[in-house]
Amino acid sequence: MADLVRMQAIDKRFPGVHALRAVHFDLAPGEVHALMGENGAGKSTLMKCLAGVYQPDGGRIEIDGAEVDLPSPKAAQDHGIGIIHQELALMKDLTVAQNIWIGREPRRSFGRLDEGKLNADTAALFAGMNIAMDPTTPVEGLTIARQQMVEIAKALSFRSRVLVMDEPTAALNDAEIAELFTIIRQLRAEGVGIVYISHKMDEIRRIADRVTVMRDGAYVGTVDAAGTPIGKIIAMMVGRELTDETAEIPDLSGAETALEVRGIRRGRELRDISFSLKKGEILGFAGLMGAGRTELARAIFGADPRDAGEILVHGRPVAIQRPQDAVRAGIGYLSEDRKHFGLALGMDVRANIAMASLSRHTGRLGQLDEAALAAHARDYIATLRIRTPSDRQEVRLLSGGNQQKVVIAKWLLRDCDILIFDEPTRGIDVGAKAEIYRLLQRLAADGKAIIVISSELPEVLRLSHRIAVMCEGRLTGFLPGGPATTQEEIMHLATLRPDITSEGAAA
Amino acid sequence: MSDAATAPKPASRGLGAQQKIWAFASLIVLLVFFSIASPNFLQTTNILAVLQATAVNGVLAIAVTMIIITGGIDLSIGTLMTFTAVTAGMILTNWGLPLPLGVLGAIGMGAFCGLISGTLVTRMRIPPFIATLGMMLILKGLSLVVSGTRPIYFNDTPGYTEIAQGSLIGDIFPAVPVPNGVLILFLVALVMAWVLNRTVLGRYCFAMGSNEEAVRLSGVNTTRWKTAIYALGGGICGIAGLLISSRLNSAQPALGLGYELDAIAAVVIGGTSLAGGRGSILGTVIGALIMAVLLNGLRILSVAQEWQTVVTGIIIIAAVYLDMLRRDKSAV
Amino acid sequence: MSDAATAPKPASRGLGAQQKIWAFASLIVLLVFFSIASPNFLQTTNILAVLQATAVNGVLAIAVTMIIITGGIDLSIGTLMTFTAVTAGMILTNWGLPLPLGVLGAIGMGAFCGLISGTLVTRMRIPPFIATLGMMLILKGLSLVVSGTRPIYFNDTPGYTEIAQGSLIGDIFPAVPVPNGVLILFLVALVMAWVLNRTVLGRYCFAMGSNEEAVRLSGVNTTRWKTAIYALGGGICGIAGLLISSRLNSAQPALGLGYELDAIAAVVIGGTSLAGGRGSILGTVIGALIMAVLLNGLRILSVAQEWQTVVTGIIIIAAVYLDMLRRDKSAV
Amino acid sequence: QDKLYIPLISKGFQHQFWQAVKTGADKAGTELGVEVSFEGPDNETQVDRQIDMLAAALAKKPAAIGFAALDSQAAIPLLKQAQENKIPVIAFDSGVDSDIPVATAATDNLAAAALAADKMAELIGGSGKVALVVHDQTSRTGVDRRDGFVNQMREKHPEVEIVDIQYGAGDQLQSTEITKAILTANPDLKGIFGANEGSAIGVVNGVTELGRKDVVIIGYDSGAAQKAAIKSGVMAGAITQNPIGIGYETVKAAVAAAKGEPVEKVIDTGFYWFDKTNIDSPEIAAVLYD
Ligand SMILES: Nc1ncnc2c1ncn2[C@@H]1O[C@H](COP(=O)(O)OP(=O)(O)OP(=O)(O)O)[C@@H](O)[C@H]1O
Ligand SMILES: Nc1ncnc2c1ncn2[C@@H]1O[C@H](COP(=O)(O)OP(=O)(O)OP(=O)(O)O)[C@@H](O)[C@H]1O
Ligand SMILES: O[C@@H]1[C@H](O)[C@H](O)CO[C@H]1O
Ligand SMILES: [Mg+2]
Ligand SMILES: [Mg+2]
Repeated sequence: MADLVRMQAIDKRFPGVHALRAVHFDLAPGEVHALMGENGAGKSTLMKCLAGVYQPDGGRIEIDGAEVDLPSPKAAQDHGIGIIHQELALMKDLTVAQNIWIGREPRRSFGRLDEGKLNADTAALFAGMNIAMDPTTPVEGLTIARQQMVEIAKALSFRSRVLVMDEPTAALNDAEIAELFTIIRQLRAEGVGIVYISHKMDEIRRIADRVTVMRDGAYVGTVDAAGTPIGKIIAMMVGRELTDETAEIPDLSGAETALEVRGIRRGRELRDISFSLKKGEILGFAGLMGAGRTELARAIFGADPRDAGEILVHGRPVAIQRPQDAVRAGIGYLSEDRKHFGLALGMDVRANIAMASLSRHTGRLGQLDEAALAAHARDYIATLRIRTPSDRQEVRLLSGGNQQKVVIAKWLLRDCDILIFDEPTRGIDVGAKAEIYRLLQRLAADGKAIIVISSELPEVLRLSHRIAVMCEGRLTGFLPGGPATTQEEIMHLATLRPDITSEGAAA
Repeated sequence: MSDAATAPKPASRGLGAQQKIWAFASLIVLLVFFSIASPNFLQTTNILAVLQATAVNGVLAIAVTMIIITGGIDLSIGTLMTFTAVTAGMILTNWGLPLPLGVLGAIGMGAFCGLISGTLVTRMRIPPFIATLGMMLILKGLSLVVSGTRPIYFNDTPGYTEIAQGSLIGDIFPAVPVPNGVLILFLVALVMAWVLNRTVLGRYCFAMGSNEEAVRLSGVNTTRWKTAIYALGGGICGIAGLLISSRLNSAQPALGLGYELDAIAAVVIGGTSLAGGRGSILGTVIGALIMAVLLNGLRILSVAQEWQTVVTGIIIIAAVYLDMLRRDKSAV
Repeated sequence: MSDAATAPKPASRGLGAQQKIWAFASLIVLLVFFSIASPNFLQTTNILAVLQATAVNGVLAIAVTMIIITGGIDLSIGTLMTFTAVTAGMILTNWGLPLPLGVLGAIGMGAFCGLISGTLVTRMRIPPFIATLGMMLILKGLSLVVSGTRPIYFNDTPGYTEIAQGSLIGDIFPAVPVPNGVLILFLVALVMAWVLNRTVLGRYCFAMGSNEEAVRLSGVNTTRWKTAIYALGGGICGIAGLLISSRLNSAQPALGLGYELDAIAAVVIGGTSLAGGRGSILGTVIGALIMAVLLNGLRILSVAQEWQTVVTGIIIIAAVYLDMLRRDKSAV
Repeated sequence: QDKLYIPLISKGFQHQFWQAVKTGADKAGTELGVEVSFEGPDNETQVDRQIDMLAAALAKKPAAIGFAALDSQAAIPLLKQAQENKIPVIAFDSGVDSDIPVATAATDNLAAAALAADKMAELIGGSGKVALVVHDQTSRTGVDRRDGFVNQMREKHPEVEIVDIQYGAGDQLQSTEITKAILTANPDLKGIFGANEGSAIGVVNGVTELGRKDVVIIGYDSGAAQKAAIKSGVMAGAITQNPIGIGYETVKAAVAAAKGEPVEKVIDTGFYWFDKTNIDSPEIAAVLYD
């Protein structure tokens, strides 16, 4: 049987970057083919060539054995190729349903829209995916995770024969991932060919049939997913073996308190949250989507207003109204949405790394110490292995994972005492992830107080000295970090909704 | 139609609705204030004069509303209006052709020039501000060239002044001699509100204003649609050209510059965002009414002209500020 | 300073540099064309006249360049220029205070009005287009109010005309009597280029234009910085006000409207993006020169006024198109 | 409360010329005990804005109305409305092509510009190149002054060549740059006519900035700068209208018409040539403004 898709010797150059060097890739009907590689390996670029977004500089693309030309996304769609892009591409002012059917909305005569059918079709689509979402909600108000679900629904709605998923689960929690996998298996059974890109190694075992690995824009090899040890795949990706270390939990009984949060409240999103954080401690925040962890972080950081609540840094109350107050008090916040809240995409790597620290490199007349900024940028490019041609490259031209590293570098340079990392490894490859874990541990060892919000339970367990769990805007409990705690314990607290009796007692 | 009734409203309109109410509140405040301040304000003739004064700016503002919702701008609407008026003048007065051809010619020329602006913006990727700034100058010059720098009068086309000044409604109900110009404004508003909220074209306006790249990646030919939207805007400028020249019984070739800012101000007062992605025709009409009421009221109160300018500036800012106040602080 | 010499150029300028070269190419083409077309074009006096004609628009364009780089706009620059000129007139002529106070007063008033615009934009979250459109009207009215709708002459302050018309350079090198107005333009350009490329204020301009929320979440007081940028722009408008009133030996209260579009056109021709995040002062100066050369050349060739307008429109579009052509297709 | 109310809708507002008209109107208002208001669009292209102003003025139920039409035909429906409501209309500054106005107080711009042409020919010695800097390409006053000057030259002074006519919107700065360009292109130019105050000042500035002393400048209207230029000899002379008189006579006629008294159909407010020699004479000084 002919391959559904066959990409041969695909070449693609960008100014200053040879992103793809003679890459091969093929996809059979009814298989899930994982595409793996470090950040910047060229996975997204390869798939954009298949989706008609980029035109390859060399090589050929065959569909059902016939060579095709894909000059536009539309052309790719016409060949039955659908893609979920790594970066969300939604229209925030439109509703969920309007987003899903953009360009294909049900019409009546004179170009009139059939809004009723549009919403009904969407409701049906969501029902099939087991998602509870109102088709008429504006996308603007949705969290990233829910936006990701909309993207997935949109891709499914095409009923494509080839479905490319570029890190679809980066923003999803375990339950949602399980839901997605059910859908993928169903599609596979229907004969759809699925390209699956992810940095989560465990997912490969669970869903992939074959794995193709890329490194530095080149094809490394294709292996059978079931028969190949994960360690081997990782070695193919990074070109070396990685050793996995687990967290050692330091004794913090004598450490002084760095951050204390008392009674933070805002509407229904944050309900009376108090906790404290010691110097040298890594406090993990676990919870389901919508639990309010991001909201809490933003409220502490002064990015959003609070209804009530006190924040003490090193025992002294600080009035945090705006982010600059927080930063002045020594708190840094790395947002979960780097594109909107973390980066000035049109500026270069150096400027982005320096963004939070300019005041420290400014002379009497306001002139900047460029030499120092350049030196810092090059340091972090080296230590975090940011894949970029130079510190002058515009950040928007970096791969997603490398962009994330730039944001991390920004906060490392600022050198805050208290750091809040919201999904710090979202979109980051295994090698880099391990580096970031080590980095966080080193920072903690240096006496920084760290909060890590993560939707990946293994990550929370692996990193945290202590775990806080939230559910629906409440802090439902703390668990010790390390191997003693299980995922089930966390899930129990994460779903611990206030029961009728306690509500009644409070009243 | 049952589905229209059962279908939940699109979000873009949901938001728009609130904004409209706020602009509407500003309008009511102004109306009440002027009615109390001057007994002359609330006369039928004056109300009709205000409506008549709204017509041209209102139609222009509607033309640019759609374009602004796509995230663009059109600075050429004022001089394009003039150019279409001159076109009608050429067709009717200089060539002596019948009235309907003049009407079609003005609208067609407007659409054609809009098509050029649209092409500059989409295919040649010139930022809308610059493409239409250039068109503004080109059309200003061409109006003078074509007309020989002289007004063209429509004395030989007696029906021409009826376009804006006659009153079909008044013919039927003599008590409310609403001029046709006002009728046309409301018709254009109705049709365009329908286009914006119920048709594919309208949907793409909002979508492109929200995230054009995402729309393109969804396989929509954004180039073609956006060009069409500029052409449609141009066609509506043609209607404004007919209105103003009918009102003045002449195509005044030097007029037009500055009208674009008034129209854009009306659009923004009406709650449409210059960043694109949200807006409404009803809001725009209310915005245009606010500006006309304000100017008329200040004149009726005999406020000194230099102070009229100051007050207008303050009210424009205040109206938009009111709108901001009620918006969610975190909304961008 | 060694670090300035060794530091590689920031990317915003890296891109900017190329753009400048393109705008520069357009300028050269125009210069060559007019030199061939008219033997009178390339005389020292005419070159000085062109430079002199660039001064006011150039300074205004520099004022708004920074603001545009933050992603904003300032439509009030023209009438603010007038208001600062009137302020200088009040101080010097009506109150009879010494020249330096007039200069400081004009610049201070400019900065103060810019501060108000900035506050409207930042603290009151009014879109810059509307906030400064309102300010444009308010300042236009206030200029008339304050001056009593009459020009204020500087006959009692003999040094005043020297500000723009004298020639410090000519005093030293009589062969090149470059007027002070031109000197001031280049000084303002130099200082502002330094501010934009070498200081923290400039860095925040680009950063806020690129992603303001990200800058805010980096702990930067964006409200304060942005307000400061509008105030700085206003102060530079004050310099423009001094230049124009020195050249006319009077503050003309009715002038100013329309100057903002010329200035913005110069900025965009010079390669600064209205979307914010990229731009350069050198580009702006070249843009202003292009416009002055173009107008001067067309006038010397006695091109009919209406065609001058058409040609200006075409050149504005063409200059920006050239710039687009070389840009990466995928760039936004 | 019973004071008669008389609005004047003019062609402009910010120009000193119009401010002088306003001064005359206010003066008459005070003397005759009537309430006067004065309003006009920003520039002379805004025909429809003027119509809106006229509409608002009519809504105030005035006793009579003064009107300087930007385009006389465009205003006819509203003028008819005034007639129906028995509101007398006095045309000022330029006429209205209609018999509705009961009186017209205006300057004959064609004749005035022809006088400027005669003076120019005389001052340059009957032959040579001259140019015009005009304030507006389309407005009645701009067109009349241009045509009056050009036609008179053609008919009476064929030796004088008009090499260039450019338009500077009455903006001093623009007119300055235009003048410099004209002089650059025509180094042997003998004279320039500036067709209104702003244009004339621009011409003076341009000639001064180029350091030329040999160019004959003829201006139009007055104003402090123009008067100074004439006194210092930079400007040879200028035509002035009688703006204060126009304003005064308009209000006076309006009051009379409102009271049903007879008014003269045509009130010629005249125009005058003034130069160094007569600028301080009482007749001239009375029609000049600062
Ligand atoms: N438009 C572009 N211009 C310049 N360089 C680009 C462009 N797009 C991608 N690149 C570069 O090409 C390389 C491959 O990027 P790509 O996005 O394909 O990586 P990826 O494998 O998807 O990484 P990640 O896992 O981080 O998403 C990177 O070095 C990136 O910086
Ligand atoms: N089903 C939903 N529909 C609409 N809005 C929701 C929904 N779930 C959550 N939200 C919004 O998101 C807010 C907090 O969600 P958020 O996802 O930021 O929390 P989180 O715990 O940080 O989760 P995440 O894992 O996504 O970071 C909620 O208070 C609510 O406003
Ligand atoms: O003379 C005046 C003024 O100069 C004005 O600029 C135009 O109208 C004329 O009548
Ligand atoms: Mg990728
Ligand atoms: Mg979150």
